[in-house]
Amino acid sequence: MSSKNLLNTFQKIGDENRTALLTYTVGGDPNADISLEIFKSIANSGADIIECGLGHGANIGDGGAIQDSTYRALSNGIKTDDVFKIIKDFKKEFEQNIIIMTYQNKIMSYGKDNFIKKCNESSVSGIICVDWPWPLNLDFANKCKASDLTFIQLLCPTTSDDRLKSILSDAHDVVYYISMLSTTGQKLKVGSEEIIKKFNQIKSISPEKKCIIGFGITQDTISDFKGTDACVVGSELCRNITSSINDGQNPATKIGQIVNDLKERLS
Amino acid sequence: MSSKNLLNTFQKIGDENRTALLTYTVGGDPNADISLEIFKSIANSGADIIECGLGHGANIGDGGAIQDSTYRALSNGIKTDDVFKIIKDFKKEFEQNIIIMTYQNKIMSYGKDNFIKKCNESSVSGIICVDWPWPLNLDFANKCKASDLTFIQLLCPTTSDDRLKSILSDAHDVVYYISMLSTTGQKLKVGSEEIIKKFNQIKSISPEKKCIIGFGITQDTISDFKGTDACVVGSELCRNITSSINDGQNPATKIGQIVNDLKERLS
Amino acid sequence: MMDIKKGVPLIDQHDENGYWGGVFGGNQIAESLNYPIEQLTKEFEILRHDETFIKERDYYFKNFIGAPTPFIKLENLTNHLGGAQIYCKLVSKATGGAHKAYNAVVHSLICKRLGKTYIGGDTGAGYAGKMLSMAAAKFNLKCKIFMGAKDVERQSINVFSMRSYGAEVVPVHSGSQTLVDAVSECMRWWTSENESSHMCVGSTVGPTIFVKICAWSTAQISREMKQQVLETFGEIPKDMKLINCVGGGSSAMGFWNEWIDHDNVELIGVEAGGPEGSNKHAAPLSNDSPLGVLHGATQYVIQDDQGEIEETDSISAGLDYPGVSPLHCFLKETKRARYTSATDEEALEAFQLVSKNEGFVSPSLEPSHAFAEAIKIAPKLSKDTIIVVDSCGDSAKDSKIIAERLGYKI
Amino acid sequence: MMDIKKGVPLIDQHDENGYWGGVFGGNQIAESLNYPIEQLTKEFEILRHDETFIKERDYYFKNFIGAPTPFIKLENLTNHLGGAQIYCKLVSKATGGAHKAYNAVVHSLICKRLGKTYIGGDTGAGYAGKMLSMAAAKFNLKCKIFMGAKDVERQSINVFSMRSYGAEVVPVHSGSQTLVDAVSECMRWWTSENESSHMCVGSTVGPTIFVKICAWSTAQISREMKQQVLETFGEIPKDMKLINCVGGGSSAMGFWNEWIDHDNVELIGVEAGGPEGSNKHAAPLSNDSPLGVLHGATQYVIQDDQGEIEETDSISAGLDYPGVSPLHCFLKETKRARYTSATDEEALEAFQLVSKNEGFVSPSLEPSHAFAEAIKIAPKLSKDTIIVVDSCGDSAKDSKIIAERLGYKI
Ligand SMILES: Cc1ncc(COP(=O)(O)O)c(C=O)c1O
Ligand SMILES: Cc1ncc(COP(=O)(O)O)c(C=O)c1O
Repeated sequence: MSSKNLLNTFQKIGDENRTALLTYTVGGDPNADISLEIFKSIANSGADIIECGLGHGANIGDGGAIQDSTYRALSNGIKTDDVFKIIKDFKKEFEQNIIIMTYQNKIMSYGKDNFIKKCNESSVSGIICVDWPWPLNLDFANKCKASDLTFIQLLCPTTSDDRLKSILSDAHDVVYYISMLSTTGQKLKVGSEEIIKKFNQIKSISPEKKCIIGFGITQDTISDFKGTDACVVGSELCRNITSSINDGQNPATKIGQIVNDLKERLS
Repeated sequence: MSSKNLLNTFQKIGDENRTALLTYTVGGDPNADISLEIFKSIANSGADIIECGLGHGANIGDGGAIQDSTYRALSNGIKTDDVFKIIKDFKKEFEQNIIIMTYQNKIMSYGKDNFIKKCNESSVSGIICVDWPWPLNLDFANKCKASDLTFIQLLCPTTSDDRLKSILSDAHDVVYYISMLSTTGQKLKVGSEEIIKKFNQIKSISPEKKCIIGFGITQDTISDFKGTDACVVGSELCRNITSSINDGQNPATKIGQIVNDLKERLS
Repeated sequence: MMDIKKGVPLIDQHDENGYWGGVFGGNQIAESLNYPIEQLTKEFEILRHDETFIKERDYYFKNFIGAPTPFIKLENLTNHLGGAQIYCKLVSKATGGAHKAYNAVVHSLICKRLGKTYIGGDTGAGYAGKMLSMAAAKFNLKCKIFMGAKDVERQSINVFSMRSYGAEVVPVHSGSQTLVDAVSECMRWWTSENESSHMCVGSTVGPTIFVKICAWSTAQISREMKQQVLETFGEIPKDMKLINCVGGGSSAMGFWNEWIDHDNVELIGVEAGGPEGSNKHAAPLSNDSPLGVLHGATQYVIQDDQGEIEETDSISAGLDYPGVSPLHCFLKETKRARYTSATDEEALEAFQLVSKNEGFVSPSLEPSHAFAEAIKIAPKLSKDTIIVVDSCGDSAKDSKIIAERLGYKI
Repeated sequence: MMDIKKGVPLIDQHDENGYWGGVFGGNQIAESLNYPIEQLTKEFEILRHDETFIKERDYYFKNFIGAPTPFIKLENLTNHLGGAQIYCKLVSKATGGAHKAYNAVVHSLICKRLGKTYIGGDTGAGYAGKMLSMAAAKFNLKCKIFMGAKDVERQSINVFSMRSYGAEVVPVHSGSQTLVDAVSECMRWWTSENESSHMCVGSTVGPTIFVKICAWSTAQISREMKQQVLETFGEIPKDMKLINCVGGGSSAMGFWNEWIDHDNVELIGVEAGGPEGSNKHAAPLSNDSPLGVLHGATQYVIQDDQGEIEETDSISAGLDYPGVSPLHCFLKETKRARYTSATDEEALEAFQLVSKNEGFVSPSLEPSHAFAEAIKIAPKLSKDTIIVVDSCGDSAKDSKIIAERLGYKI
């Protein structure tokens, strides 16, 4: 699963005039088996690309919903290797690209090189690291590139024009636009026009790069983003995993239904 | 009951080669009726002179036993006039001299002249005021004298020789020697020889004045004071009033027995 | 007519028997206390003119108590109220959190000079006791603190401090179980123990010498403030009002001492009005209570027709005292100061207004009474009027009480 | 080899990416925080060289916080221990009762300069939060404080203060419910609100600029102390040891700042060793914890093999933090300071010994750790050695905890 492959996927979706649907759930939530089942259900329900959270307890970017998922996975003893194993098992049966979303300390404590190696072994396509901003991440990003992994740079509404250009010039094939100033899982507090405006700015600078839009997107708002490259839904899924567990139901079923619905709304 | 009369009493006892026995209980403790009964019982049991406390809640000279008596009387609504009435009723039947022991604020709030007048009407012989030291008390003492009331000056172990002489020179016929530095009702913490030494000093300066010794004297120690002019037992009686009440018994009976015993031990 | 003499320290304006105006104060004590009081009186007269002693005092005031405490303008409160300019003397910054530290240090130093090894004192809010135990620990004195059982309960944070400084805290269960009973019990203790022990009265009450020592000690407040006023305004403002709460009156005396001779400086004392609608005010001056003798001194005192001290009730333990300093009686009678009161509710509101507007000032419930008066009068006054409030205590000790009353969950 | 440069402020010895020694610190933050951090970094560079700003800072340090705090000799403790001379910088006398006031004032002033009306901050012991709400009330800022739910419980007196200053206190229920979670939550809040709001990090932790501002603010402690040392000894003592507790490390940095270049001054940091026998030390430096990224900065941090922060346990909420300032990591690595730890029990014993011997010093549990180290080493040292302990917090906030542990009835 080379970085080439991730770009290809995006390009194929672009060629189909579709907006890629990405999901975010936490790897190992609530445990390895069900988490794998959830990923499968997501894949079967039509998600194009799957973000898999490698959660960190002392994260500073997650809202309540994703924190709950993270704490659930961690307190059930999920380790970094477990998450890689889930991904590996998933990839045995499914084509969808996997992007790991994590925090720097998870990578550091695993060892940077080791982490990249393991990503390769598990057929991971890309890495998002929330607390490793440009340009501090360049060394690691280069290492990723050398190992055929896409390191996905983050952009946000207050990224200055200069910075935007520099980041884009250093970025790999795919970038991620954080739709608003917030942690994950908050209500979308800016209008979608504004988000799309910034998306267009990014595209005008780097037309060849694919841009994922994330943060605050739910069943209610996803249709606004038709026509962009890709968008992610995360907290809404995590919230539903929590409620399914609380109701004694299999979260995979519910998540599958929601992803189906998201897919429909986006097409 | 003129001040003459108090001196006469002392002189008569002196002539009999006896040490006068004085008692102290709080007027109105626990109520007017029983208090009167107690005074009668004391008189019947052979006390020579009776000190009647006109208690004050914010006193600064009483130990726990007398404080209890005071609070009991006060919380049962005993007023200054009630105490005068008890004394008056007592004097209708008994010869024993009554000395009021009180605090300055009781006298001030009653009105000084009024207080003296009432003492006269109730046949009180003398006044001890704990917190009205010489020479601040001289005006009032003179008023007492003019009304034939003995104002009893207090002396104590740390009264300097000069002060002792001055006080004695201003004193009426009777003075009171506080045996030790303490509030009422503490254990005698100085040897009786020491007390008697000071008593003798007082007598050598003013042989004509009668000197009451008080504070810390109980059934156990009273016999040490044979040969002095007079001694007072207070807290031990108050303590027994409390215990009798707690045991549901008539305190007058118990107090009578103790006074009997004290009388015996002193003779 | 009673008169204040100019140019003579107020504490020295008593007659040979210790009475200010011939009436207030004195030494109405048991004979057993006559000697130690005479001894203390003599010693203090020597020490207050002894340069070494003054240096020592100043050393501890500066290095331990942290003098001078700040003098600051309360801009937000001034703007909020519109009217007089409101300033604050932040005495609560004195080590331990209140003005009681000055008296405690001086008494401890005296105790050592007297060659005594034990010191005892009364406390209401617990500040006097906290500071005394604090100083006692420093000066290697054994220490005993008498405190009404009700106050032990409601001012437990200060009790904690006393215990941690190694003092013995004696809860007093008699009477109303508040300050008045604590003082009585402390005096009883001293009556027995005065040969080896020294007594510190926690406010400007008690026999004359205690009134004098205490006022002499807290006078540090106005001594340093006068300089700060001059630094701030370049001169003494034409129209200045000094507002202070009055329990026993030590804080107010210290705050006013240097200003007595300045007739353009109005002195306003605020007593505890107690709960709204209750009659148990702890406000003998503003309610014209009769003269009486309490704790050895003649003063206005809240009492019934039998001369029995009446129970008072105040949200602020430090003001919950039925008597008041002879010095304040004298200032009232000579009309040099005016006295008023604030209710529990007004004090609580003042606490909130001041806290929310002026973070650094966090008055305990006692000075909140003074702020209540400032808040009442400031809006009606001109911008040229300077109000200075003595914030003489820190609110930490009252956190439980205030939180309960205001429904904060803590 | 990492080296400290002489003549350059420690806070400026980082590289262009914000790393001290090329390793510690940095800005490992979400992209959403990049802009406000750049803005803050620029603004602070201007302000720290702006005379008006410095004057304003000094005005508030002096008149509100009450600088300078006393520098005193602990005669009794010195005599009791026999050995080194023990001195104490009584920082607990800063308004509010701890060194956290300096950082809070500076951040509030910066917040106003940035034109922001809202300020938020984290707190552990509650002092950082108390001081920030205090300053916010003064400077008319809305204020939100994040505090672990466990700390809200155990430091309720400080919570009371925050509420009374009008701050919103947000209990954080995630993770260990202590400081580490409060900081995380505060950073999350700021991520969302940084356009209108300013964030104050309560210690020398977080992204580089916060480390710098905080250390720059608490540096007041050593600036004024250097003068006091010179006044006291006439020169800088040949053999001086400065002992300070280290949680995040803001107090120690402030206490040491002016002394970094004086090689004859030994710097000793004391971390929280936790309950005797427990492994939950909050002592990343003295226990050689691995490097990690926490709250945006690279530092030694207590973590498991998965990079998950491990729960710590300390009787002192203020030291109960799994990470530590990049500055202290740098000082450790360059061997300029040495780090050790004291257990809960040792801290409690130190608290008692200091309180009973030296009333005026009433250290909270955090500085009690520093005193524990002083007590350990002083007896073995010569009379020519000067130990100075920073008593950076007042015990009032800990009364409940200490009383329970020592069995005082309060
Ligand atoms: C802070 C504070 N203010 C005022 C008082 C009242 O005492 P005084 O009137 O003597 O200042 C007290 C007494 O405890 C107190 O603690
Ligand atoms: C009194 C006190 N000391 C020390 C600390 C620890 O923080 P730092 O190491 O940043 O000084 C705290 C933190 O709350 C504190 O309140």
